[in-house]
Amino acid sequence: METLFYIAAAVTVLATLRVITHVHAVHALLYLVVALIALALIFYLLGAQFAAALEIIIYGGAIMVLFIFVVMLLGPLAVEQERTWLTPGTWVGPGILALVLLGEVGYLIAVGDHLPVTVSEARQKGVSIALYGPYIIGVELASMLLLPGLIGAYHLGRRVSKESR
Amino acid sequence: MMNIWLYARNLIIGLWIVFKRTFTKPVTVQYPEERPYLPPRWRGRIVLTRDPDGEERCVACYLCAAACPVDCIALQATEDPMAQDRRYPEFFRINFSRCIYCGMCEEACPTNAIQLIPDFEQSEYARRNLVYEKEDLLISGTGKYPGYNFYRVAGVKTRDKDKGQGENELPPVDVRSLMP
Amino acid sequence: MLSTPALVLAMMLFSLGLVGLLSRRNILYMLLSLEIMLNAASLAFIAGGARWGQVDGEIMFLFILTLAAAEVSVALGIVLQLSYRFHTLDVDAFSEMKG
Amino acid sequence: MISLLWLIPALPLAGFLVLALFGGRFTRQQVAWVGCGSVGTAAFTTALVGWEFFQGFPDHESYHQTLWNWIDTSGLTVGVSWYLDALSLLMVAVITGIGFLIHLYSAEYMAGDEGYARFFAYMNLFVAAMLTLVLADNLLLLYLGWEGVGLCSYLLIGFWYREPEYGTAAQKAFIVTRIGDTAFAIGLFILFTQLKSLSIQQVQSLATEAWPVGSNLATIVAVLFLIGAVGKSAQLPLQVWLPDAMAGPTPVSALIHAATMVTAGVYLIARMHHLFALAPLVQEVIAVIGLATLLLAATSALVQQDIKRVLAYSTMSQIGYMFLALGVGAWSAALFHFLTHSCFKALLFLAAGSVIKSLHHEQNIFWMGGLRRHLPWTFWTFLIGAAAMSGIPLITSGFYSKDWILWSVWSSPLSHRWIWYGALLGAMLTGLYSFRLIFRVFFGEVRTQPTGEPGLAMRVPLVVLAFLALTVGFLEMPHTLGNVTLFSQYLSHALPTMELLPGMDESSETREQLAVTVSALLGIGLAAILFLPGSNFSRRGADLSTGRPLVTLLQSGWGFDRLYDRACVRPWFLLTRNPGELLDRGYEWLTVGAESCHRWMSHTQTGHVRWYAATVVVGTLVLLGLFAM
Amino acid sequence: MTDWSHTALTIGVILGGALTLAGLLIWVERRLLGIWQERLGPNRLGPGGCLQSLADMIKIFTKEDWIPPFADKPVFVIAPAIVVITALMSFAVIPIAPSFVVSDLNLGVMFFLAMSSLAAYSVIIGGWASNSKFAFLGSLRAIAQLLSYEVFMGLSLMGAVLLAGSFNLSDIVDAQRHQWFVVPQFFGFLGFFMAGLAEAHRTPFDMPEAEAELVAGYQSEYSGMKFGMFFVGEYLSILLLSAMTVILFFGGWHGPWLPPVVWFVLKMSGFIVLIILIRATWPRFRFDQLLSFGWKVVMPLALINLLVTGGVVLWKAG
Repeated sequence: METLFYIAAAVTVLATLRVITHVHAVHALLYLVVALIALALIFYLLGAQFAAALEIIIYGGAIMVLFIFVVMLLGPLAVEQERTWLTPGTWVGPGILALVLLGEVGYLIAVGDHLPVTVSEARQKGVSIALYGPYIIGVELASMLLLPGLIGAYHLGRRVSKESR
Repeated sequence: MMNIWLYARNLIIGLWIVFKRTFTKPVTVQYPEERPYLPPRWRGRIVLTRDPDGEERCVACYLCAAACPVDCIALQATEDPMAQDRRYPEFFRINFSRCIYCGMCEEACPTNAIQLIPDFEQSEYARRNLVYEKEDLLISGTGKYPGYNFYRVAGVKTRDKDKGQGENELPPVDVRSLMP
Repeated sequence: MLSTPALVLAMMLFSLGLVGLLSRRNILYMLLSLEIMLNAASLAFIAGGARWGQVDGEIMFLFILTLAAAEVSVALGIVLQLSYRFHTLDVDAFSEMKG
Repeated sequence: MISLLWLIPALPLAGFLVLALFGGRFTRQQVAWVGCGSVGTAAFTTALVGWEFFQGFPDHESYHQTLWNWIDTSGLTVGVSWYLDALSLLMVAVITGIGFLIHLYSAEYMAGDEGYARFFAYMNLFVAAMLTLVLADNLLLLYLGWEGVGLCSYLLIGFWYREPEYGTAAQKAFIVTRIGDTAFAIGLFILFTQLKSLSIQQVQSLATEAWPVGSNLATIVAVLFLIGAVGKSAQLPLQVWLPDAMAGPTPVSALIHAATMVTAGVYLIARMHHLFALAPLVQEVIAVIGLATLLLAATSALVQQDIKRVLAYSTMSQIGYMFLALGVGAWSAALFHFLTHSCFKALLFLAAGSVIKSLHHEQNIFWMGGLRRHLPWTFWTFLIGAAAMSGIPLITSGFYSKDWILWSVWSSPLSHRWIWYGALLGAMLTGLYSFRLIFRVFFGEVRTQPTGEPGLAMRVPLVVLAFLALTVGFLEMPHTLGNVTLFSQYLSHALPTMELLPGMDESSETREQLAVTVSALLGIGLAAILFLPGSNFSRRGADLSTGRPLVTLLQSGWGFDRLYDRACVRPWFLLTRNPGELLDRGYEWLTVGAESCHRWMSHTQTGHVRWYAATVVVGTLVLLGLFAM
Repeated sequence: MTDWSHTALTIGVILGGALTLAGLLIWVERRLLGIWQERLGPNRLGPGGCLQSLADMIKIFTKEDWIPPFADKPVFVIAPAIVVITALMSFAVIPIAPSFVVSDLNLGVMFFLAMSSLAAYSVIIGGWASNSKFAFLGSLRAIAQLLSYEVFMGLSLMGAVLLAGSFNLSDIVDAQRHQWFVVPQFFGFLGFFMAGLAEAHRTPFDMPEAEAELVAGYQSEYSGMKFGMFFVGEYLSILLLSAMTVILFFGGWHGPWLPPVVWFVLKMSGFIVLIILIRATWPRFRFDQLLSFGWKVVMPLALINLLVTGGVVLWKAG
């Protein structure tokens, strides 16, 4: 269990590193897919099997595919320009910010009380019951969120014709 | 909505029709083992024939090369220094990778030299092997017209006969005479 | 027993995403970094859920998934539109909203 | 059978949906079939449900049906659930039955109109909303129906929307009733925050337990509910919309503005009677409002020139009677008057519609006359309606219901004697204005040539309603006359019976009845003297309509429109159009401040997304830092 | 036999079986197509030509493995591997007979869906990495097709899941002991089968590899064993589709008299034959027709089916 977890965690972190440093969009995307699959494994290890499956199906299978689709539609990639943009200097500020963040959260986790962890069995049933019980408003809100997403994507995705511009 | 049902029905009917083909006999002929019947007038490979005397019939008139729609015939005429006035091809070359077996050359040939025979098995491993030279084309027989000899009936002078001595040929008219 | 390391991992992923978001100029990579951050958040939720033995973590993950789907569809539409109009993906070029 | 209850509101709703979605493709006949059929089926279902309900009636006083949970979050559960008891069954029966007759009538009345499908769609929606209102088990659903009928009323008043005037009338009705609705909603909020429940039964029992009689909260809630009811039922302060609402087609006036919707206020007060019982002060106010409205409307009705406006004012006046009865605690009497009133007022409106239709949409009674011979059906039915309204003794239903109310006013411990005198005066005025209408329209010389009697689809409802207007009264007859108590027994399972003052015996009841009879007959006789063509006074009666100040005042409904215009509308416009300098300066300062603030802040708006992201991050860091400390 | 060795044996049998069957399918398909076109099909090698696939394999192995110089090499190489790996992974949850399954996952259906959605990557990145316009167009089509058909594949599955009350494939099969789900879930079956055909890029949904207009689409730059992997992957996904259809809608291994495995294989072969028959008969959709058919016909159908099923299940539950 733990070994698996650490391997998956290492894969996730390395792949994510490659995502943010890669100059080639499709390669970065593929690295992200790898990271997602590793993350799904971690979900599985944490007892969230359903979440793991959804992570692959929706994130890996739909969202990332959409990304690749758009990257393809955008045409040839400006790899060289990307390389020039990626000077070491750009990393400094964000790096410091992230380190501070890391420190703060680490401190919080360190001082937080440690309770015995209960990794319970998969409870898809519990998830569903809670989802359509107390969280029903959340589900409604999510559907309300998806509808403008649909309309917005449809509207934005249309290519503006030369005449109407 | 009705259209969808119509499409679905037609698609399923299509499936059924194709499925019924499972029980029909295939039309395939298992060729090398099972020889197909070839009609005698089947037009296959091209050959050059000889006349009953054993001489080449071809007089290198180029009509076949001119008639060929795919330009697969190449030849060059020459004259036999021994037999005066008798023409024959110096080389005669048919590129069978281009030939379409249309038979135009056969129709164009005034001497019945070029003929299409029922042979069709011409497969080769290399494309260049499909270029047939005169040696490959010439056969020793007369083909479809066994008794025919061009020079016998042509009104030209050969070493065997003079003008007017051919079959069904009148003696030459004396143009200077006033008699009919 | 895994939830504390999982939280640490979530934190690292979040920081990585943050760094990516702030340092990349290509809007596509910024979106990717956003996805990483969302994933880190869902990992934190699920780790929390596992730790307390509650289903709320997974439910939050589902909501994040929905959010990500909606966000990505709209964001990618915007990316396409920007690319058609500006012929670049440089996020600093899209500064027409300057106050 | 009784489980078919849900069908009753569902059928008209389905009719509405069908007509709204596909009405454009239907032929007129199909539209009429759908429109009338849905309500007719609902009426039939009501009959079935009512039959089943009566089978086990005294043992099972009410029937609950929960269809599904409408809202279910932590702490608030509201179901789409129906509650059937004696009160709501009565309401449902009236709504579907009379609604069906009116639908049938409009199938012919509206035949020439271009918005035929739209009309029936709105009418069906109205019936559905009204049924929701009366069948609702909880206040939220009731409020949904309440707003639904308000919407339909708006849509139907402005049905001929091409006339700007009608649109204005619709807006007026909507806005004025909105005042009441808002108060009602606030009352709902208070109830919910205090009692944590919205179920009508539960709220009332909780309220009875939690609040002593006369407590402040109960009074406040009751007042708010009363304002809602007053707005819907066109009672005194908020009555101005009803006369203008006559802009709608006549069947609409019959159904919405006479028979059903305007009595929603009566229903609400009757339904929440436990609550009102906790606030005796408010009950007195109800009685006073009822009395004031009834007198005001009756006097206004005396001088109106438009046949429909006369009927509108008479409606207000009759609802005033109902409020009066509610105020003195005679719940059953109020609902009995509601029942009879729905019959005869719908009849009157439909007959008036028939007159209007045959006179090419002429509504001014001074252009009518002598129709008695040309429209015999209409005349006789109208006469029956008017007789029922004025309370001709013994043979009309109006007599029994009005007499009951007056007897209750006389004998109730909550009442005063002068209220009774006022009500008696009202009864006299009722006879006067009803028969003024009869004499003006059906007697004398013909002023506009009518086209003839209406067809069967319009005549049948008239006859049925006339029959009902005569006979419904026999459901309840006073002790002195037959002593039939079917209605009060029936309703006693839903509403408390009234206690009588001590010393009220049959002799005093007889005396009181005689007074009522005399006053009604007096009114009719006066009308005959004043308005019957050929009498000496009739010319003077005609003069009443010319511009004397009192007449003008009465014609404008005691000038409430002008009062509101002066008191509310104009000051508001004044305030908005000529804003005070001071106010302006205050706002200007605000804008200047905001602008400078904006100028300062806009430096941060670089247009660079990453800059924004970084800002967010820094903010998060600060917050986290605070949290960590 | 220990548990471990049982698992290993199962893995071996299923892996070997799947690969062999996939190879054999190449020959079966050609043979059947021949029969339906009134000819013979390959019949030279071995009895009835059944060794044809072996010959093909030898040919493919010995062919030059050529990577176009303009291609994105690492991605180009990975792409064909993904399709085979995901297809084989999916077989891990397929229960062929009671307890004859590699991993009886609780979320078998979800695992299958996850694998099938990952399989799309091979087509997408393969076409993209080829850096050629035909391959590129093929993969664009594949993405659009996948995004539309993946959705209702999941939706139509859920009807069966609802009826069985489990995501576990063995449970789903067991729930069909008395009645196959194809009866109550006919529209679910239709939707699933169509989506499966689209996922496997089979006629009439084989737009991404349309020979006529796209010269084999995403795989046009592939040759040698890499092409072979795409090929085998396609046949594996046919096998998978038939197996899943049998499990979800046709009662899996249940059947009278014969042993379960035989029933399973029989039913599966029926579907394989049906798929090939469809290829022999139906024309290819036009691409816009494909998308509008998916979104406007099948998607609402699947949603309504799911809604009705849910309603019925709730109604039965009381």
